[in-house]
Amino acid sequence: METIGIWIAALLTLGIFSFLYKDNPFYKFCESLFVGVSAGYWFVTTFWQVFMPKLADNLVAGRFYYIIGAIFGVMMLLRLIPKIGWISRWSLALVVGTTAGLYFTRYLVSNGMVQVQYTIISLYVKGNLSQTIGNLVIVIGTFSGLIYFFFSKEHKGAFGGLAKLGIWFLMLSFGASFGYTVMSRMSLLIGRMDFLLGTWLGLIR
Amino acid sequence: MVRFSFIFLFILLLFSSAIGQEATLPPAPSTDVMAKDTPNDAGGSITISWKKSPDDIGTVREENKVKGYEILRSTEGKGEYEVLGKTTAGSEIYFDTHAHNGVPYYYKVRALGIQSFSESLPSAPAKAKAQWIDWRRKYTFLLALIVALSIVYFINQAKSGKQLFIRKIAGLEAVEDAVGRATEMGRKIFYIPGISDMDSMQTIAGVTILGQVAKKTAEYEAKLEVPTSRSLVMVSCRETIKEAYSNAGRPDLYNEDMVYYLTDDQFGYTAAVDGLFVREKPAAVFLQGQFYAESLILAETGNYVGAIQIAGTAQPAQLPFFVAACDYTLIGEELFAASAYLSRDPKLLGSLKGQDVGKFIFLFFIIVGSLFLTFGIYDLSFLFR
Amino acid sequence: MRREIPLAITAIVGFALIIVYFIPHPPFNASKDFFEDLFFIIAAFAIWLGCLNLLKVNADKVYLKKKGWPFSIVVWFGFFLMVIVGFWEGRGFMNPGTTFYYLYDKLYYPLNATMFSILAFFVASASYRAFRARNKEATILLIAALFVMLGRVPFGYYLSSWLPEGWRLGNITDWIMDFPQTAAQRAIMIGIALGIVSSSLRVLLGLERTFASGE
Amino acid sequence: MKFLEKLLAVDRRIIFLFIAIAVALPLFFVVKLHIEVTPVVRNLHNALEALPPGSKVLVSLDYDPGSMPELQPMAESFFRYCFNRDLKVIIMGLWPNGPIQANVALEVVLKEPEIMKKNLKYGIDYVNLGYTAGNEVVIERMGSDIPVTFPKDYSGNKTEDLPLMKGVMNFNNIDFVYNLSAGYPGTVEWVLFAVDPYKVKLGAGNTAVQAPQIYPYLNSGQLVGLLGGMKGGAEFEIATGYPAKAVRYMFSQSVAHAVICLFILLGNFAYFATRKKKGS
Repeated sequence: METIGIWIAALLTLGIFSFLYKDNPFYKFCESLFVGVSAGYWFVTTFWQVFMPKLADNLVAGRFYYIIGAIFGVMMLLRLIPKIGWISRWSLALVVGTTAGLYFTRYLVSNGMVQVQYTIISLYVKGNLSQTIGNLVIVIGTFSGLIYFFFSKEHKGAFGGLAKLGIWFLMLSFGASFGYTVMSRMSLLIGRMDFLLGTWLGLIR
Repeated sequence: MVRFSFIFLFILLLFSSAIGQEATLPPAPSTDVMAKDTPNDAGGSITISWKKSPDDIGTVREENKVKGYEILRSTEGKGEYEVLGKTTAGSEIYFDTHAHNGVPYYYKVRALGIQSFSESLPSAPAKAKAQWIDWRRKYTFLLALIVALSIVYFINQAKSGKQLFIRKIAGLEAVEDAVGRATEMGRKIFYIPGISDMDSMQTIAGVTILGQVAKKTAEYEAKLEVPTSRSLVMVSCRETIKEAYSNAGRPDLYNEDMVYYLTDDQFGYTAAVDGLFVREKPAAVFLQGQFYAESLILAETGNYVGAIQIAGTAQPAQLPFFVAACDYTLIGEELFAASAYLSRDPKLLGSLKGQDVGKFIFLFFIIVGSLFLTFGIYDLSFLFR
Repeated sequence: MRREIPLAITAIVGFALIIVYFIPHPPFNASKDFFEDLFFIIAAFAIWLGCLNLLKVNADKVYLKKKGWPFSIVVWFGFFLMVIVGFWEGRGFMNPGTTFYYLYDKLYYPLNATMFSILAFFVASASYRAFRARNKEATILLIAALFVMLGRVPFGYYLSSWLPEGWRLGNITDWIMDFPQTAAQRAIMIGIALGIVSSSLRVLLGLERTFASGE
Repeated sequence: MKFLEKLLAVDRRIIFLFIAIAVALPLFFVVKLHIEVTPVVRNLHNALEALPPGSKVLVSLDYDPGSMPELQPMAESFFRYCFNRDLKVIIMGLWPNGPIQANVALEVVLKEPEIMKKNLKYGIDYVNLGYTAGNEVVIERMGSDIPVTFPKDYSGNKTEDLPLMKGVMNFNNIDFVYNLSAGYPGTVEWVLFAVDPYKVKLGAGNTAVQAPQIYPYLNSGQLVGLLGGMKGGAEFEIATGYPAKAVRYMFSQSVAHAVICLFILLGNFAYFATRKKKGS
């Protein structure tokens, strides 16, 4: 059973890779299978790990107000019927409202205020040159980067110079992201190669 | 009498030697156990604090060291105590999260040794209660209020027809060149609004920018094509282009087939667009909206066929690939600013201005706060805690 | 009505959650827990909606004999294979050793992982054919990228081990990541935070209503 | 310069072939490489070392098989470390696949002879609470009540009946949170919804794509340490003294990076050389 499974997995892997040569029916087959299998997987997982414990168990335990959740949920599904699909917007509204309400304060605090709090730092650290330079870079980088995203003033003169500095900082960070993304993609490929050459063909230990 | 004192001494000696060899003496108890309502919460919680056992401070012999603390609770000062929970050595605080509001509770802290333990004196009683205002968050409230009010204020200003200034955005200047070049070469222009649906702010911004690009293609009589990966995006793009063409006085040039739906699937869509690029060799490619991993594949192919590429997204992870492979890139918020700049939509303009107020506050405190701290004047960072 | 009720729901839920952040007292804190529970359940239904929609689209394809319709049958097959086995297995459906786990390990995992690993190939071809130091900005980007790519692997250590400790590729990469990179990311984060604050506000005030209209 | 122009126009499938070889070939060799532990990984390791045995560690696995090569070695090395140090492990996932990935990792780690000796028991030494839909709202909810957020564990046992979960009400009863993340929801959400409001101690392992965006949280101290990508995983394996999968893959990773760098340099050289010629 295990051997058959490994062969299936290997063939599917090669099927996806075949796209690199050319789009072909074998790839299309693997892709469609992927779409179906992952949808099925999500369907089953949400059933056993959300519906049963969160909805069914609560109703069985006599907390009947949870029926409201079911009602809103079913309203969501009504989108499939075009005529009364509009009613799904009620449940969508609840989802949108929850995220908007939570995001409003959380992003302001964690991505805004807390980051500013830690950017208010001393520009001179006694006896520690590298930390001094580091702190200076942090403050100037954050400041000039924000200047670049300030839209109420034309980028001219000293302000324009700061914005220019800001864009250089941004580019440096994009370069870093670039390097890290390459790293990620290569790791994934290593994983697949290890499977094909090791687990499947047994060429490497 | 003398004999008795000898026996007494003997017993004492026995004891002390036992202590020296076995070290089973319990650790010294912790002191000053205090309990009070946990502030700024919805009730149901009491904060218990204490001073560490002397055997939990500094270098104590491993055998005598405190291994942790157990917190005990009772509803009567002298009654039965139940164990609430355990915390690690070195801690001086514990939150009882199982308290009922309004019930007085007494607490004891038990310092745990290897085999034995010692208990502190009970605390004074404390009751949990709910507070109306979380005072720790007063500055957050203030800032949220300022930003929110300025957004609302500027939206109203824009609505009442006041001209709000927005700086020039570099990539947008290139739109005209790109469209002109496409007309000269007689090749197509492809506009890709990303793979997300209309619920994404980035897609909406992308579609807004499409309206302006379409105005230019109408003026120059260039050929525009928009493959989409969502049916809803297709509908919106059609409406946007139709409107742009009739505004430019060329409704005759508009044709529904300029916008078409390919597939919802990420890589399926990418493969299809890839094929279009290679076959049609467009003169210009616009990539504006929310992009994921496909950004790289699209930008690479567009570059390979020699198109001028103008990209824009607020996905930080995809920006590097756009910057490296495209001629112009709208970075992050520039995408939203561009759509506000082009559409002059009051709610977009107003929000952008309101956000600038927030940015101004942050910029001000970063510089002033850091300078104050450098010269040892005052630490302003508490304002953002 | 069709428009007002959803907008009202959004506003009530959203503002309640903002208020409870500042006012922890009942009844606000209870409203938070309740809305969050509702959110879980609706979120699960939303996932089901996506699945059912997928089935519908593919059924249409088969029914209308659209181009590539046999592949839609494959989608259906994959879906029901997982669903039938998953329901059959019961609550412990994902424990190692079950049939569902076998399908996960032999179908879902290789497909998913390979799908993303093909990007490695495209990174390679893009780095050769598309990533150009066409201007100052792109040049800075590419130089930083080269440093990080080499500095983050042991290879960078061997390339620069002749340099004094603290000035090697790895150290330079650490410095780039810790300071200029962090500073720029912070600027981006603060910008995004304000963007989210303003779009949330627009949604709650009913100014942004794309979600409540259309279709 | 004709040659360079031709070189630039090479079919991309040839480049594909190059990268396949660059990744595959090094896998055949076992090379002992020098792997330096960077400060961000060292910090995470130190924070974990400071936890006394018996501490409760919450591990949230927020990824799916797509990121397995990067994050799975991190999951394995983390579990191995916790069990060796007698830390109690509570597993959960914000992604439906997370808890399964945990089981996959546990299957590997629990079979190792040193761990076998400890005779670990489910429910006492580790639990798997499974997945709950709701993304960051799940974290938010855990701040007030973990048993309500996860009423049943992965196999359907009541959470409250598990000995390890006795007295675990919310984040106050958790000593450390470790998050393995491949995107949304993930480390950013843990910082926003657990660290800031509930002062949780958080360490994370991320895919390399994510890592740069996480650095500001390190500098601000919202995050104690970070493993970035497979290299971060390898460093953690070195730091804990158990070199495993990630270390083994490092040679391949090195060669792949070198090839990409060469491609960028070569591509730019050819591009500018041909352009200069056209210009003159």
